[in-house]
Amino acid sequence: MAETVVPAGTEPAVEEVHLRHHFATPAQQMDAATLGMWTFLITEVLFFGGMFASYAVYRNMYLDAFASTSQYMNVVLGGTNTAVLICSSLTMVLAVRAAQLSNRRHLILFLILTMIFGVAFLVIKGFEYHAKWVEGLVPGLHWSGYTEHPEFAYHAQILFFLYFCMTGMHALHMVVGIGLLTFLLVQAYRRVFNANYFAPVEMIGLYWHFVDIVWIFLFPLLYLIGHRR
Amino acid sequence: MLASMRILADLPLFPVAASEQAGSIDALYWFITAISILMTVIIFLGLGIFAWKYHNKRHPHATQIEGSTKLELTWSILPFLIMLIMFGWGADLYYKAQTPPKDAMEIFVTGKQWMWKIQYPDGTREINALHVPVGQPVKLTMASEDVIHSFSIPAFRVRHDVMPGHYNTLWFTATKPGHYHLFCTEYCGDQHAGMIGWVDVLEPREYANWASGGASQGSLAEQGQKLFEQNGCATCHLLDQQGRCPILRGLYNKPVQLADGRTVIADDAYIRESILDPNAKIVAGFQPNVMPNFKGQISEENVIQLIAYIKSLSPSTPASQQGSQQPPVVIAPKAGAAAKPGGAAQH
Amino acid sequence: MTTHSHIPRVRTLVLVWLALICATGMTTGVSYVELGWMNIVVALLIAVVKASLVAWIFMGVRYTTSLTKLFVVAGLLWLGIMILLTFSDYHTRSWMYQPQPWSHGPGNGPATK
Amino acid sequence: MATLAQRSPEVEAEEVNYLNVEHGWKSWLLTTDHKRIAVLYIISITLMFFVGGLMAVLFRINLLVPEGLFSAETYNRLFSMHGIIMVFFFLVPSIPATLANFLIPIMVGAKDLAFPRINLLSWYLYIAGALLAIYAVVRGGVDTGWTFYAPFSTTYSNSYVLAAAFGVFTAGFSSILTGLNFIVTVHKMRAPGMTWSRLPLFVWSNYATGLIQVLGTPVLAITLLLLAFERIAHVGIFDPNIGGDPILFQHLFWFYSHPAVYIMILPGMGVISEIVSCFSRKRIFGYNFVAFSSMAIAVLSFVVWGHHMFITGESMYTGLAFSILSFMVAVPSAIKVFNWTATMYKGSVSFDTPMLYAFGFIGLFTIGGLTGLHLATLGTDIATHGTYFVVAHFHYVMVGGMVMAFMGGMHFWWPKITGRMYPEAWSKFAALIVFIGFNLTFFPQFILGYLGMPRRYHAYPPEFQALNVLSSAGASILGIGYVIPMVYFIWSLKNGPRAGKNPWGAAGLEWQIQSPPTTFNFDETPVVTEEAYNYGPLEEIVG
Ligand code: HEA
Ligand code: HEA
Ligand code: HEC
Ligand code: CUA
Ligand SMILES: [Cu+2]
Repeated sequence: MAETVVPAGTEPAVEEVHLRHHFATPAQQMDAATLGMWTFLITEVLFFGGMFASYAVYRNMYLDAFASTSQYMNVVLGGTNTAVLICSSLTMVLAVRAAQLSNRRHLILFLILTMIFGVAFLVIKGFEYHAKWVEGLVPGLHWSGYTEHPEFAYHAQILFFLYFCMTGMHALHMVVGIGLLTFLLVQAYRRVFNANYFAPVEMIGLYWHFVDIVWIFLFPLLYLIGHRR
Repeated sequence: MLASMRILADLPLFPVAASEQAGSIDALYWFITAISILMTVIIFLGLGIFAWKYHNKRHPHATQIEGSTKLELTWSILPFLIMLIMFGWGADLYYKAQTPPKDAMEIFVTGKQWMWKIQYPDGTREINALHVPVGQPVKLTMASEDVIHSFSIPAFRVRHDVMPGHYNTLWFTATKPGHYHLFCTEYCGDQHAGMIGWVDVLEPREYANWASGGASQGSLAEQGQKLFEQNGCATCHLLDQQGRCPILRGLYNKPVQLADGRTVIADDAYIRESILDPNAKIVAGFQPNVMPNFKGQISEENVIQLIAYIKSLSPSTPASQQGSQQPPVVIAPKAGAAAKPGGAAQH
Repeated sequence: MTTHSHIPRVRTLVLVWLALICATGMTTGVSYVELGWMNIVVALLIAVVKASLVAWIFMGVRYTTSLTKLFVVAGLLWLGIMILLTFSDYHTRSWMYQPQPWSHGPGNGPATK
Repeated sequence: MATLAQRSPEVEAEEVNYLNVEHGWKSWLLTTDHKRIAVLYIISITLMFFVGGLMAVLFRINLLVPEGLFSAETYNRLFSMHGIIMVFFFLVPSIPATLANFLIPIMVGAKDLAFPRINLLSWYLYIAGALLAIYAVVRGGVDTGWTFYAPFSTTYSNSYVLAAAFGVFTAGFSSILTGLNFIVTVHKMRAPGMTWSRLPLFVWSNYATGLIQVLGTPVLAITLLLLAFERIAHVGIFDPNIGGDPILFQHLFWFYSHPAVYIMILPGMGVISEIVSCFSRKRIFGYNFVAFSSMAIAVLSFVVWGHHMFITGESMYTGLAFSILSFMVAVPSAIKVFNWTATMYKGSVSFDTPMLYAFGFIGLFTIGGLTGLHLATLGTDIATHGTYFVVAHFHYVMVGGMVMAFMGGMHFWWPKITGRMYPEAWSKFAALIVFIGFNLTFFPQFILGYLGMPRRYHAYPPEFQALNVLSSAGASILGIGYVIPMVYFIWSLKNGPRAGKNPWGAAGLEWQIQSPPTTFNFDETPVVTEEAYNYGPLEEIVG
């Protein structure tokens, strides 16, 4: 496959501006940033991992109660949100590509599109949360006792809590991500990025995709499994 | 000076061993300690000898040495083999600690901030005091009303956490009559240090005497029967003619078919759950939400009484085939004593 | 260390995007089919494929150094360790209490038969 | 040391270094120089150590009499805050955030850590966490023990659990960032020629520590978050009353906190490798094995956490697995102990203060580690869990091990950090006091523990008094042993003789630059051409 490769370091004048004093070369700086970002993502994997482990334990402990909770999940909204996030991932990676090609207009366009998708996701999530609130399915704050399946009243509470905890943490990451994108947008507007310097776009892109991956697991686990029963 | 000498002479350095467990755990403890001392001596000797012999006064010029794979392998594999012995030995004791003999007499313990409540099959109750006969395996079934506690008798070298929401068990066979400490060893709040008591190990005859003294309220099962009637369990579970509720006769220790297709054994934990969270496991052929939830209304102690009663509704099976179940529960106050002669005869 | 960054082709990216959307539809569709315990397996398998696609192409793991790949694998491995060992407790807890066909030792709970 | 004579104070007094290059509090609080951040950390963790130590002194006073001198409430808050402060605000950052922060860039031949601003951020997070913890103390403290076990911490405790938990949470992120920085620095910032097999063992061990920090700490963060939710809203996740499982909390907690005990020992092991080799004037015996054992510890540390839960009701089969895995993690520690000892063989040993601490470390860590085997053995853990035996075990490894290593490292690199020597006689005296005080404090606790005295008791049966008095007496000696170095270290800042580049005649990049170093450490990037610990040509290969 033909891969376009742009060697960094062809235009030294630009580089020096962004080379921090303690690095020898821009390549070293870029490598360090990439490795640092991936290391950070590993911590994120384990952070969410704690919740996934709790989820796995309780799901296995209370299978039926679990099945009952997924009947309250809105598969349409959840599915739409999955698609929205996947689209945002596409626009994000296109934004990175635009930055790599020094295409400022495309960069700005795709950043804005990514943010729009991100916001759309949050809005849809907001509607879902609202529906849960109305139905009294928010443990600890507004819990109406799970009257339709009183036999699961206790255990469903735990599982709904995990739902809110996991999607809430995910949403929080989205909010942070949108903040970071705003920062990128400003920088892009100021013509900071070009083919020689686009590390921030790439790093924040990694973060954004990671958040997408989390959702890719949340969607089937919370919405799909057992929702028919 | 003299006073401090006296204190030192009185210093207890090693706990009494008053149970069968204590002996075997001590043996392992000394084994590990001996290995530890040996290894410590080797390391210290090595350090000392090298420090002296190769002190820069005596040995001003160091010889540079790369290392030695053979040595490295020796001192990683050899210690590991020794540790494997510790593991195997320890695993054996651990397994035994978790498998009480079938003829163990059963006593019930409820931990609560900050006291231990003890219930005997004959209905006697005590707080922060446990009486057991010499030579008889005793199994404790333990529950907690609130937080995690841990039931510990150092002289017996037994200990197990008491988790809220579970039954935990431990067992021992006391070997030495005496008066021993009973501690809570899992931090449980302000008076954690006050959650202590005494274990009295009595000769079988004394124990029989002691046992015949108490129990004015009837046996555990009888107390359970009262509760069974007071809480309205009987209306459903014994008198119900419409088949809305399962009949509890002969339930204990039998497999139960659940509505979700699983089969469970109706042991203590299952019955406890059936009372405190009836919807957790629905018996096949019955409806959820019929049986009221008794959480918060029935204490762990009462649950123990109810279980004893439900047990007593089962015809006793021959001893060889019973699990932890034991006949005395069904019968009258002297039940606890009835089990003893057999136990004592072993010694 | 490599001193260049890989620029993916738009077509590749769009194809991956299409695959992801299709997979989302598929996993939703499959969830309406009764497969018993297989439902969760299928759902997770699809999720793993989707996540791998995102990581491999969008995040560019494919084009990175083997060190980065090692780190990614390590992160997942550790997640696996946590879930597996935790589960080993929950899964085997009942073994002591419910006598197994292969065990004749005295259980902590009642014996069968 | 002989090399002391080579220094030329008049010249060095004029030299610009990282300390005098800028002045004013702003130049410190906004610095991104890893060395200045290390100094900030030294000051802050020392403060926290004394706060935690003061609490230990207070509750040791309480334990002088069987009934206890304070109320149960006070006692419980004292030991909980002692554990929390000592673990999360002293020992976890102790060597990594101070010595390693200072030395790793220099040792690998770099100008700074990979992410200097993140390094500063990590200090601020630490301070924020510490302030939260102090706030909890000031408001009345927390009484859950450092382990925060549910459901006590979520439902029953009416102390300042949330403030303390968020403090730990915040400090956790500081620890993650430190670890992340180390990992990237070691991978990407090594000078030309500084191959992995030439890295000083101190770098190896801190790299391994970094892995644990990065892989483990996030789980602590989420666990504390779940705990906080449970406490605030009673959602039931750890509440047995509605089907939550308190044991799950323990799984999640120990998934971090067991590896964390190796965060609290690996950097110390690195320090000891440096010191032993320097004062034996000899390359370390079996470099590869020592380096590799750090990595083995880091990896295996993640699969043994269940040994804290043997008698909680954890499955017996899991207990078996965790037990054997615990023995496996002990093997790499054994390798290290043997190699340090073997390093002295045919060396040329001298007994400067750092070496005294190294001796203390090896001896006390061995004892602490071996008693860890009593605990890892299933049968004997039944008899020792929850007693002072455990307390003695972990103080032997944490105080006898890591704090000794920290002290040793501070003495070893003090000349590099400050450019001054500390007073030799006083420092040897203090080391001796620490050693005696330590053993007097904690050895009796092994005996107490097997006698059955439970930990976290504010009052105890009278027959335990004698041993407790011994232990309290030891603690006061130990306290003095820690105060003396404080005094002479501060004294030496102004009055200590100038140290020169390399007072110990040690090998290693950090000894080839001036003391204190300049802001960018090296005038030009060094090119490394030799192995670590090159104290002379190789003369012998054993075996
Ligand atoms: C720095 C911290 C540190 C370190 C390094 C260790 C090291 C070890 N620890 Fe420790 N531990 C703690 C800190 C630490 N621990 C803390 C804080 C607690 C209590 C937490 C709480 O509840 O509050 C605890 C509790 C604890 C328990 C739980 C006890 C209980 O609550 O019931 C166990 C059980 O297995 C254990 C085991 C071990 C083992 C096997 C090692 C091993 O890594 C040790 C390995 C070292 C050696 C073995 C010595 C050197 C080897 C040789 C000289 C070779 C020769 C050996 C042979 C031939 C056998 N520890
Ligand atoms: C990580 C490090 C660490 C360190 C360094 C220490 C240091 C010490 N610890 Fe700590 N300890 C823990 C970690 C640590 N501890 C943990 C994790 C627990 C478990 C908590 C729990 O159960 O939740 C514990 C519990 C614990 C207990 C058990 C409490 C109980 O269970 O009831 C005891 C009892 O003796 C104790 C004693 C000491 C002593 C005497 C020191 C000494 O080494 C301290 C020496 C320092 C000083 C003495 C301070 C310096 C001197 C001064 C400030 C001058 C004195 C000034 C005046 C008196 C005015 N500790
Ligand atoms: C209003 C009716 C009702 C009352 C009162 C009631 N139960 Fe039940 N109980 C049921 C029904 C219906 C079931 C079967 C459904 C289920 O498993 O929850 C049941 C099941 C049980 C089981 C499990 C039986 C089996 O075959 O596995 C036990 C044990 C039990 N109850 C004990 C009690 C006790 C003890 C009390 C009193 C404290 C009590 N019940 C009060 C209706 C009742
Ligand atoms: Cu109950 Cu401690
Ligand atoms: Cu551990």
